[in-house]
Amino acid sequence: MAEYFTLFMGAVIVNNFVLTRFLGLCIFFGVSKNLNASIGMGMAVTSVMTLSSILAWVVYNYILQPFGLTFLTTVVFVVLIASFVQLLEMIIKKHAPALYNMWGIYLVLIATNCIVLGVPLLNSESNFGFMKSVVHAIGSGVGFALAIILMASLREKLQYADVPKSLQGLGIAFILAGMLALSFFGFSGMIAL
Amino acid sequence: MNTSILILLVLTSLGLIFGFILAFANKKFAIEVNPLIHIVEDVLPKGQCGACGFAGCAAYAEAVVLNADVPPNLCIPGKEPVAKAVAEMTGKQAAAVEPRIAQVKCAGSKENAVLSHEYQGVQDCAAANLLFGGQKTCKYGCLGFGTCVKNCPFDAMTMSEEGLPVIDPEKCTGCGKCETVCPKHVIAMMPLGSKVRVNCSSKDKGVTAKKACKAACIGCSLCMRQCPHGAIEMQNNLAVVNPAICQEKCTEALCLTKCPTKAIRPVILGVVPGTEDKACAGCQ
Amino acid sequence: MEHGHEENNSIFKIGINLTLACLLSGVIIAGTYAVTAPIAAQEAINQENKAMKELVADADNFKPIAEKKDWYEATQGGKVIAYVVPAESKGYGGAIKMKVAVTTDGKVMDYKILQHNETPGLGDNASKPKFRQQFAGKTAEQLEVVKVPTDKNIQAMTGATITSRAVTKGVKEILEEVTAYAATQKK
Amino acid sequence: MNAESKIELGTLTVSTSPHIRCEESISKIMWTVNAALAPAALFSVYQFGMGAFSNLILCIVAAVGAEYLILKWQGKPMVANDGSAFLTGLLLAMNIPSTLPWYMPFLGAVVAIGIAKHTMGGLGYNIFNPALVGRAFLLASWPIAMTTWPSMASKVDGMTSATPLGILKLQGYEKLVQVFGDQAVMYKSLFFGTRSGSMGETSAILLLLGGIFLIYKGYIKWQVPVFMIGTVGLMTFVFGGKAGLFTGDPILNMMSGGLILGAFFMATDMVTIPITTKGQIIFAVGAGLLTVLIRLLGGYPEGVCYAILLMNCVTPLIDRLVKPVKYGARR
Amino acid sequence: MKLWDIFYKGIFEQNPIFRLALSLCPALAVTSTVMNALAMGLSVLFVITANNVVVSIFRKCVNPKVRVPVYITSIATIVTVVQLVLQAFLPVLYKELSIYLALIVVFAIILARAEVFAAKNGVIPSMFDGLGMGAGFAGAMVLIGAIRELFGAGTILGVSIFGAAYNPALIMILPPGGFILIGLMIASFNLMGEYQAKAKAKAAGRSEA
Amino acid sequence: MVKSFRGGVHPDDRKRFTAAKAIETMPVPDKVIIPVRQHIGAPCAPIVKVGDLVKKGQVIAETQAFVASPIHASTSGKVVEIADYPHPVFGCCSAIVIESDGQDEWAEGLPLTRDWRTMDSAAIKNAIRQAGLVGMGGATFPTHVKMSPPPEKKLDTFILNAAECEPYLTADHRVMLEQTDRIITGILIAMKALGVKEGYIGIEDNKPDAIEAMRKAVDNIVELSVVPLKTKYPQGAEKTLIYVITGKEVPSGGLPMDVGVVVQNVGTAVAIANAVEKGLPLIERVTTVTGGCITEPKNLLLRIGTTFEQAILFCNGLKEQPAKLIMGGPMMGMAQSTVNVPIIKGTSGILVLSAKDVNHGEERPCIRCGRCVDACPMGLIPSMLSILGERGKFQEAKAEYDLLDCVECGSCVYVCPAKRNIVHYIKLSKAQNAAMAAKK
Ligand SMILES: Cc1cc2nc3c(=O)[nH]c(=O)nc-3n(C[C@H](O)[C@H](O)[C@H](O)COP(=O)(O)O)c2cc1C
Ligand SMILES: Cc1cc2nc3c(=O)[nH]c(=O)nc-3n(C[C@H](O)[C@H](O)[C@H](O)COP(=O)(O)O)c2cc1C
Ligand SMILES: Cc1cc2nc3c(=O)[nH]c(=O)nc-3n(C[C@H](O)[C@H](O)[C@H](O)COP(=O)(O)O)c2cc1C
Ligand SMILES: Cc1cc2nc3c(=O)[nH]c(=O)nc-3n(C[C@H](O)[C@H](O)[C@H](O)CO)c2cc1C
Ligand code: SF4
Ligand code: SF4
Ligand code: SF4
Ligand code: SF4
Ligand code: FES
Repeated sequence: MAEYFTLFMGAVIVNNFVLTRFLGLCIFFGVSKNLNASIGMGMAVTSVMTLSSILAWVVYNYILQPFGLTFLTTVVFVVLIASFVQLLEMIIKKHAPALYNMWGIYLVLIATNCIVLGVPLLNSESNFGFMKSVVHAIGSGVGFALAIILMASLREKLQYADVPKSLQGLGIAFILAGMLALSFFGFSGMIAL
Repeated sequence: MNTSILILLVLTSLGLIFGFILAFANKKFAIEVNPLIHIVEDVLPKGQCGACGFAGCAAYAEAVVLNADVPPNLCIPGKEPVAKAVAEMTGKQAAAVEPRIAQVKCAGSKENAVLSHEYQGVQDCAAANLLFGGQKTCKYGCLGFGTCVKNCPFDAMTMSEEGLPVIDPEKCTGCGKCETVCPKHVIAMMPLGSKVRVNCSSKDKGVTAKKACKAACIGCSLCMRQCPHGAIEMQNNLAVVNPAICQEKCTEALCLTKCPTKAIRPVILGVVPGTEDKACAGCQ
Repeated sequence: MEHGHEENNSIFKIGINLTLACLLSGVIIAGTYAVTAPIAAQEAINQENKAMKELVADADNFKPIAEKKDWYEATQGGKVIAYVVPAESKGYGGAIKMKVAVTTDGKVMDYKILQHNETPGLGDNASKPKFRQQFAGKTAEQLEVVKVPTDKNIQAMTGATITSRAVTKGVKEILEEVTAYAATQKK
Repeated sequence: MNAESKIELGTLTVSTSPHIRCEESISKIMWTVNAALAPAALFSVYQFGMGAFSNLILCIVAAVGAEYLILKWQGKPMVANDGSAFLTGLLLAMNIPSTLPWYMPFLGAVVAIGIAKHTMGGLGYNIFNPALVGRAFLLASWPIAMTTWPSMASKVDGMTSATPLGILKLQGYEKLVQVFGDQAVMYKSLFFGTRSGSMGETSAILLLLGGIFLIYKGYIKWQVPVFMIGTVGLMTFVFGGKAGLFTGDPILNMMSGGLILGAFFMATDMVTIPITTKGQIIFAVGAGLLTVLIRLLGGYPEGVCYAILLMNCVTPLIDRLVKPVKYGARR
Repeated sequence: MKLWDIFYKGIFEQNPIFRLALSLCPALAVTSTVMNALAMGLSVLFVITANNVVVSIFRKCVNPKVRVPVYITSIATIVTVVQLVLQAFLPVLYKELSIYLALIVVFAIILARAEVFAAKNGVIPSMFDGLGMGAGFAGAMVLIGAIRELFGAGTILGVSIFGAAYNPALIMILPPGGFILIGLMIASFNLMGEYQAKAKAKAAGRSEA
Repeated sequence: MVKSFRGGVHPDDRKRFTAAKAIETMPVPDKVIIPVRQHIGAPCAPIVKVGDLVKKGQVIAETQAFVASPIHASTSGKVVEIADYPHPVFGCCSAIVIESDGQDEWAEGLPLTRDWRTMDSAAIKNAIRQAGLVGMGGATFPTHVKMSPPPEKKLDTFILNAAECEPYLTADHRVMLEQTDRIITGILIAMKALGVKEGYIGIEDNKPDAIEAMRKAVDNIVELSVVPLKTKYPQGAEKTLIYVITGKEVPSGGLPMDVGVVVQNVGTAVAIANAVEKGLPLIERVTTVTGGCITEPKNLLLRIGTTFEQAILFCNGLKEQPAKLIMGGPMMGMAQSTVNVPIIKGTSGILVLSAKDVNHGEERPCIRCGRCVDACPMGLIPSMLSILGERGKFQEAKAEYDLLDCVECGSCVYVCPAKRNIVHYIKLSKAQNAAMAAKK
């Protein structure tokens, strides 16, 4: 249990994927302009990442590894995940429009995003077992959600600030991310994975 | 060799499975979104000025695609080319966009206008207007805090040294945003082809108006009598140009010569011969 | 892109489209793999051996030990002169993975850091000779980190005590394990 | 609209109500806080000598200079003399060891003002505490220099002198007490500041006096330092002991490190903390918890700086969720 | 001339990192040294160009409904080939780039170019588009890498520049430094653009007068 | 224990200039300028023509609208002009100018004598309307409207607002000392008309003599009691006053009657007594003329239509260069652009302040110090309101930060160290929201 907890907290704060490992930055910067969108995005990423990690784990452990095809991981995972997310999007759109409006619209954006592919890849690289893969995926998703929600609240606040013109938009967002990462240094050395 | 076959097997079955699932899902869960909307939106200038009467460019794109009654020429900043493109895409009849330009109807510069008090507070025209209609004695004129300038989506306005807004005719798209934000209604839209404009909004009687501002229209009606086409009439002590007539008939702009306070001005410098350079920027 | 090509959208057509793409991909990858796989495999072995050779310069052969995963015996003329074993420890930024070379009489020869997440320029100095050399010839008892210079113990790197401790701890643990194993082999 | 008046009025000013304002102003507040910090700053010069003095000067000059140049460049109203940049410089200087080479305090102050403050629009708009960003920047850039403190010659073992918290973290409580002689001596030297540490964080008593003066002036709220220091005391008492729960030394933890400086002067920087009192209490408790978390579990011996920065990140969310009770909401 | 324009726009005007803000992850993750940045940049340059070519060749036979999966398959195949080759011939570099090499697959810039450009244009223009975008990307990577390595370690490509006396500012090779540096670089790009526009307007204004 | 509320500010009350000065009656000026709009609601239209002779108390402007009060001539004489004149609230407004004939003759039948105890509620309200009463606390809301709640609202409490929390002003204070009985009569009449059995008189504790006088007067009236209030601005704002005295809070967007309360000002109470017992219309009021620039500050009984200039001259003019001329108190009053404005029914004070009294300072960005939040009696976040107003986010201000609950008391502006024009932003936001609503 403690092991899972460490893994989870590690992924959420100490080795936050966005702030220290640099995955998912495009959507992190793209969607964090608005708090509500960020919450939706956080949820979408977490759920997609968990589901695709499960899928990927099955494929990796029952097909790729037994047959010595680990070098195919990249191709297989990416096609698997992209198709799966597309399918998911279609289903949700048709059958749960409310859910779709909440976070389904972000699915298209993350179908081919590096955090969604990166976590299953890291799982298989580290040879995580099933539970560990799931916990790691959820932790990474929550970590992403935390970072993007904080970021969005900061950016919304800066809407009312006198940010110099040349920095407005992406520039100040990067600087904010830098300061967030600097603050998250406080957690470093706390939980060693 | 073995591995090669495995590779082929794995990848092909992957493609097979997902290819068919997606194809199937596509049929089953298909929802039509009209992609035309995005294409139309791409053509619009994205000033989000609302001149079309919709809440922004995206809203107009949606309306013009989905609603047969929405004409394709509502985007004023886009001018002719956009109207044509939208008409083409939506299969609607192309109709002309009437090109227009914003004009400032006030010459109450720092030098000309008399102040009734000193204003202190939020530097915004609407805010200043809340306190007895602003610090100028003339209650019809420009307040000079540049709310219109700040709101122009196309950067077509600047504040002059004299404290009056100046419109850059090159950049002004005629969207009318400035007209809607001006609390004094000092800005009005004019068809691009009309020759002259009245550079004053004061409805006060001549004496009062003159006392409040050196450059006011004093309602003497000299210009009206001067115009051979009857394009000018007097309303509430103020000369009013009928733009349609002015645009169509006027060639020499005789009215410009007679106004004792120079309250009548060309719409764009140089449009009428002899007006190229004499006017100061602040009055234009 | 092209809209309204109804005949294009039959389930079969769509499905086969992706399948064909994957098939093509498979052919290409298989081809490449056929060429590179042997080279890569050879390269990997070379790398491994080179790494171990760096640790135990005198050895002429490295032999995997059957009952221990990733353990190797370094032999010189058929005689076991050292063991090369993997070690792991928790450092400042996460796991530090190492290969450690141990003499048959339970002394450290050297180690190599394979993977780490320590701060560049600070924690990663642990892979620099200045710090590594302190380990040579030390026994388990001597592997103690102190902050004052001494030749008996391991002096911490400035500003990176955590990494220093982690590396030392990892080496120490595996050293004890190897010593125990070596003892069984001697009998 | 006629009638010439019989009274000579001149031009009257018209504005909205109210027509009178209190005497406070930004400069007055800022300079008062500077004054409240002055005793502790002077003590650090007495304590650490020329190094401390040059740090103070460097930080302040760099901070005010950067503020001046940036305002000038942007064509904003010139307010570099309002004391806020001075304060940032002063606080930064008090947060670093006195032994740094000259360019470090200088760069730290430039980063604090230039990046933490002015990229976001200057005074009032910055999200992160500039002085702490400056310190965190220095710590991340030159961790060794930033964690090497001048020794209080007689007290701590000669070479690389560690702060009390550093000793506590790496060598344990007993060792710490042993360094000072006995517990009473330790408390006393913590309280009066005869120990090693960053320049301004050593003397608890002077910082406390300054802080209380600010509370009295109404420039900071008592809730912030009290809740923050209280949380640290409570949590370290419960979890801080090696011998099990409820065996920690809260007094040591409350008086050491930058806690008092941070709680009175940095967790109270109104620009970067929630605006409502309730929000500020949440902020203070959160900062306290994070401080303890970092001190007990983290890689650093001290956590106040990061705890406050982390809470700065959460401030907009707190402000969004915690609002004052509106009149008419209860009946 | 036109091909040059297609190529050139990727360098400044539509720089993938500074202007389009696509593929930001590698811009931070593998730019702590010039070497890594360069290797990554070249890999991407290769993948994007190759993929543009492949996509433009097959653009007529791809069904729009599975457009994205097909393009991705293509990219993934190319990346796998790169991986296999690097693994066989440059194993050290392969390890340095670690997971980000695999992640090239999902770098938005590649798919975006496939969709926006290659799917609509012939082979040659597509190739130049890929080269331009790839060069813009690689250039940006190397620029970031150079600044970070220079200030964060005092070296360029491992060669000491400032000499031993330089005390490197570690933060530059740590995450916060990377973020802040890119933020400031974006701002300078904007400032440069602004000044250029202003200069242009001024020149235009003068010529009219 | 004196009662108080959360928030508020403590400006120096500056009542010492006039607190001890008995009310002086100013002679009727040669000419009075009586605007046809002196209340909130529908404007009146003149019913006299230029050249007409009018008597004191004669109705000269009237309207049929319910939310309105008739306007009476404040002296006898000739109507010489009906034209636009400066107005202290609206800037410019049609006004009836009467040249005094020096007789100051009452219109026919005035004053009369009536026993209010025999009148029913409707008759009382009618008398109040006839007399043109409006709230004299500054809001100038027609009193008869306020006293005619819809039947479903049950009223139980009457509160006399005698807080006079604005600095400088002492008119209510003097009235309480000099016309104690008239106030009590007014309260009792109002309570009878409203059918309420409980009455409170809330007085700030910086007026101990007034508390004393009022206590003595209500000694043997069981329904009434005097409540001393802590001296704190805005103690006299209706909503805070109701909270302090009854513990109830008027719901957002609601009126005092929603919690069963009616609040009236001291001056209004006296006017009610005069209107009902004697049939006297509201043609004069007590106004404090004060401020650092006034040579001899005074409490004056003035006719409606007297200009500020005349009143100031009666106080021996100015001794210093003025920066601001204000109608009302320094916290809520309106700055005037000319001294030629007339006194209207709601003019509780004329304030002439010098530059050093009005230390505005340069406006700076909000430093989020939270002083305004602590000062706001309505529990709002004024700093956000000002920022949203500044950035043109008017709808957000209304939807998320309760813009419309602001009573514009100015406490936030008073305490703000960044000298932000919070109330101005709030007024702007309210106006823009209203304009947007009107458009829809
Ligand atoms: C940016 C940064 C990176 C750090 N990286 C490491 C590291 O890699 N390894 C480590 O042991 N400590 C690291 N530290 C921790 C500090 O240097 C810590 O104070 C030190 O390990 C303990 O202090 P000492 O070695 O001076 O006794 C880092 C600190 C910072 C600010
Ligand atoms: C449109 C409007 C309608 C009102 N209606 C009533 C009412 O029906 N009953 C009442 O007691 N007060 C009524 N009032 C008066 C208010 O309760 C209050 O006395 C007035 O707005 C001035 O209060 P203030 O000076 O505190 O702002 C009304 C006010 C306004 C503006
Ligand atoms: C901030 C504020 C302060 C006020 N202060 C007073 C005051 O001191 N005395 C007073 O009579 N009315 C004051 N008022 C007006 C009252 O809210 C209310 O309008 C009045 O007491 C109602 O009585 P009236 O209709 O007889 O004027 C104040 C209003 C506000 C919004
Ligand atoms: C009570 C108080 C505490 C302050 N604390 C800090 C601080 O910790 N760091 C800092 O850079 N500025 C501080 N300032 C100054 C000022 O608020 C700071 O420069 C702004 O954050 C810059 O926008 C403080 C000011 C006051 C009044
Ligand atoms: S034209 Fe209107 S909006 Fe523009 S400055 Fe003048 S008053 Fe303001
Ligand atoms: S000047 Fe007025 S009409 Fe012209 S573009 Fe600007 S806002 Fe639109
Ligand atoms: S003016 Fe409005 S926001 Fe300001 S304190 Fe008064 S009620 Fe609150
Ligand atoms: S009092 Fe002024 S500076 Fe302070 S929070 Fe309010 S608006 Fe901002
Ligand atoms: S999210 Fe775009 S490259 Fe990682």
